[in-house]
Amino acid sequence: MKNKIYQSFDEAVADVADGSAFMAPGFSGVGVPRNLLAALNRQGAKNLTGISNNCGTLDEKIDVGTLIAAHQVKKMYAAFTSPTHPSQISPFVQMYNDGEIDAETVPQGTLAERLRAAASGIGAFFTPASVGTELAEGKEHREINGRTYVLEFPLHADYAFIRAFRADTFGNLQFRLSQRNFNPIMAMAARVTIVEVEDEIVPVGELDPDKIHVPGVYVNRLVKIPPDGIFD
Amino acid sequence: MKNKIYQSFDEAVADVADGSAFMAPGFSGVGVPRNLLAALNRQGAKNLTGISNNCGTLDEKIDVGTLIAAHQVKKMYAAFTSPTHPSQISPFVQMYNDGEIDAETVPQGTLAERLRAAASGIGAFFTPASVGTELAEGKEHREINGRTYVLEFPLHADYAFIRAFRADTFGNLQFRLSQRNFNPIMAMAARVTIVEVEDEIVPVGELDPDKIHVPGVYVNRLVKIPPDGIFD
Amino acid sequence: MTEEKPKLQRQAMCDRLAMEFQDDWIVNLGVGMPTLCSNYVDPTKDLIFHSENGVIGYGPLAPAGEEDRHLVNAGGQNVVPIPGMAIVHHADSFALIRGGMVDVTVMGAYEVAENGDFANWRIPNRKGGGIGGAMDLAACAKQVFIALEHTTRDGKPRMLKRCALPITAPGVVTLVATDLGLFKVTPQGFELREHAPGWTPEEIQELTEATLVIPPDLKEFRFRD
Amino acid sequence: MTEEKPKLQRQAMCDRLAMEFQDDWIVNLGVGMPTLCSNYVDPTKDLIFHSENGVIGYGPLAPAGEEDRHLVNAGGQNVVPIPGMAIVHHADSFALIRGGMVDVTVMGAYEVAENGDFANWRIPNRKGGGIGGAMDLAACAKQVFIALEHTTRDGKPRMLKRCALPITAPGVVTLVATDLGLFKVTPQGFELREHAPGWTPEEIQELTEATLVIPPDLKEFRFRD
Repeated sequence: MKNKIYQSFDEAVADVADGSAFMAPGFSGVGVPRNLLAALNRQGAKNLTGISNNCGTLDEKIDVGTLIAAHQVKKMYAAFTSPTHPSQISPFVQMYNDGEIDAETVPQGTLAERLRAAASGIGAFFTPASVGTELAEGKEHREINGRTYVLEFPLHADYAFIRAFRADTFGNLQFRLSQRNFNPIMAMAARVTIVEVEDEIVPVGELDPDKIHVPGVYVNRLVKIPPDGIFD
Repeated sequence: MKNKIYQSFDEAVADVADGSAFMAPGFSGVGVPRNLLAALNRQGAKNLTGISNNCGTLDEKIDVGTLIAAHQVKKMYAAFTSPTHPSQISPFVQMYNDGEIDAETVPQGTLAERLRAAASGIGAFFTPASVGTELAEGKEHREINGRTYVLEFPLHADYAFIRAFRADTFGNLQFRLSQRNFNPIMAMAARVTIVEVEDEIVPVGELDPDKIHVPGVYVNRLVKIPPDGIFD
Repeated sequence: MTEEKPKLQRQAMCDRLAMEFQDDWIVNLGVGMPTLCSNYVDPTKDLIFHSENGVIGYGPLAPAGEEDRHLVNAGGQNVVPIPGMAIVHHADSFALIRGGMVDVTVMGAYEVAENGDFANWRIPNRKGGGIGGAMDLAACAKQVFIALEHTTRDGKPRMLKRCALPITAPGVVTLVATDLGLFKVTPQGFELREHAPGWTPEEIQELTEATLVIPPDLKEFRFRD
Repeated sequence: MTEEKPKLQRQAMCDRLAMEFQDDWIVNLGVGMPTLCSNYVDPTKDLIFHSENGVIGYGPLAPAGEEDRHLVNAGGQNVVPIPGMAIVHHADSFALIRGGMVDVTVMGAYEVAENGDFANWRIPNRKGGGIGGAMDLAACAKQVFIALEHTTRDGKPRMLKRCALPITAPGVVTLVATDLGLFKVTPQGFELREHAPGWTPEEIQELTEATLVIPPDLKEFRFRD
């Protein structure tokens, strides 16, 4: 069996090239691969395209916003491309308003489905979300059985950075509660999937095959989070 | 909490009307809801539309073929509409050749994805499977990023008959190994989902929320299989 | 002046919407004010709270000190699990939403229009927007309830003939609670079902751009028992 | 007559295809003859066997008496779990297939053509077909290997210029093992890479409709050690 275990986050992200596209999961701060994003920040790759639910928060925690603030990202695909409160001016918002970064606003369910389509070899799909709104302008519309849909396309990426609760050495993954969020579909959609593991990396065979959220075939690299790196 | 537990299979399928569409999972005889199909056979509903991987086997076991042999089904959607061995003449094959039943041959992955689309509110999707073959004739084709796809539409049904390993009283379901197959996507796609449970129906709260294959919100009726009804 | 008359509190507005929830409904509560709906509990009804992040059947907010850092609702608040809770991933969570399983979504808004349009994601003169899951929910939930202040801070109406801001979904709103009353969206426009205590239909109309339908059976706003 | 000369056994044909599997490949074996590929084990290579019904990483056939009735491969044979096995549902299983994760699928066929087409799902003059997951696999696996008898029972060639039967996928076959040898599909057509012992290229050509490319480095068929 190929060894997927890396000793450090830095080693695990060392090959991320300038211009790569990456996926970063997390929802309301839970399930964010903060250690891998910190390593990517140290690594310094530039002109990245990011796919994430939001574009970073205002707290001090490391997230996709850390990479944006460091000018490593040229474009974001996200469900939140402006703050939920107008008073919040994140580095992303500032840079977006100044034209220093590009962004596409994607409804959250469409974002999830575009990732799932990428993972699933689906060329495109018709969704009812956003019909009749500004976000559907210019997109192909179709009426199917009396309902109007817009056509949406998959979102692929070179890398997915994943935060799992538990893994086995083959890369089978388990998540805890709402930590799951975008993690499984991003892990399945990206070309290279790199995982930081909170609790344990157990020997292959110890996870019940009926209780695996991401099959190990989708996982390329695993790093155990040290005790001081486990925070949401 | 609404009581979802029915005391008999007959009671659980009593309201299936003539002309209904139903989904019946199972793959190679595993995960087939044999008790519910037997009850539907006794119940006698006619002019049914069936969605299933195959159209019945030649063995004596109850499956969708039992309903077909009893002339309860007018149309099948299936990945196998002829036997894998030409010598096998099932009731379906005989009736199909005689024009007594209609059928649409659907590649298995397209079948699964059409069910998943029905469950997911997707209006249609482009898949690469079947391109260049007879089964793609007459379908809309499109080239996306240099690859050719055909457009496929969701498959809805009134009822899904499901075989689960374990459930809680709210209807959260767990499956064992390859019993899972089409069961979860059919359970999520049909309007009314009726489940036969092999092992146990445990009190709500006893299943780990991270280890549920079908959330109970999708499940309408549960019947515990008596000891003599558990066979694959 | 009308401005000095007491208006309805946010909790009362959300209580009132929550009274419309029916037994066994799957309910999705938007970030902010709508989460107050979960504070109204009718013991005769079982509700299933769904959150976009894949939590199906969560319970009340977690008491301080008892938070599970892995369990949050759509607003990022720690909630407690209740028996029967199930977790799915984001694609499956929106499969449930688009699949039409959500009976009602309650959202805040900047504006709502008499044709059932509403706007809650984009502020003018600002690039981008905070759409989150609102478009999926608005387009696919069986009903959309809106909770919003009747006017902006500087007194401009939010209950409009047509939305001025980019909308979240067209023609989907069925019920609106403001701090001045409860409004049903009908083919004839906003019907004032219940008015805040001390407020006449004429006073409410004065703060509303759309023309209100005032039914003969207009009632006073219903508070929790 | 050529008919009397010994041809290759099915196990030898499948062994030969299995020798081409590379370390860490995800392998999908079709029903029937291709399942014999799993009898060839190269201890220097880790293979992951995937089955359409959502089993990722299954092991050998279960010994009699040790079958788990809930664990079958695509052919309905009871297999044993191996460490690291994971189960997914049918939609996720085909997501994996269409997503391009399968490195090779090995299938049986009625016919295979020099342009990489093959036919394995529909018999003429019979309504319907037994397509199963073959079209998804054929269209999306990185490579398609075919194992088939070189001729029909009445001696008609199966290695054709163009398929006569309805095809399963166009232009996807990369390698073919028959009971007369091993053939690579190239832009120039079928290249005979290895011939069965005792069979000359001319004899094989005689039983082949397509014109074979005979390379200078033609070898004798390689059997397992």
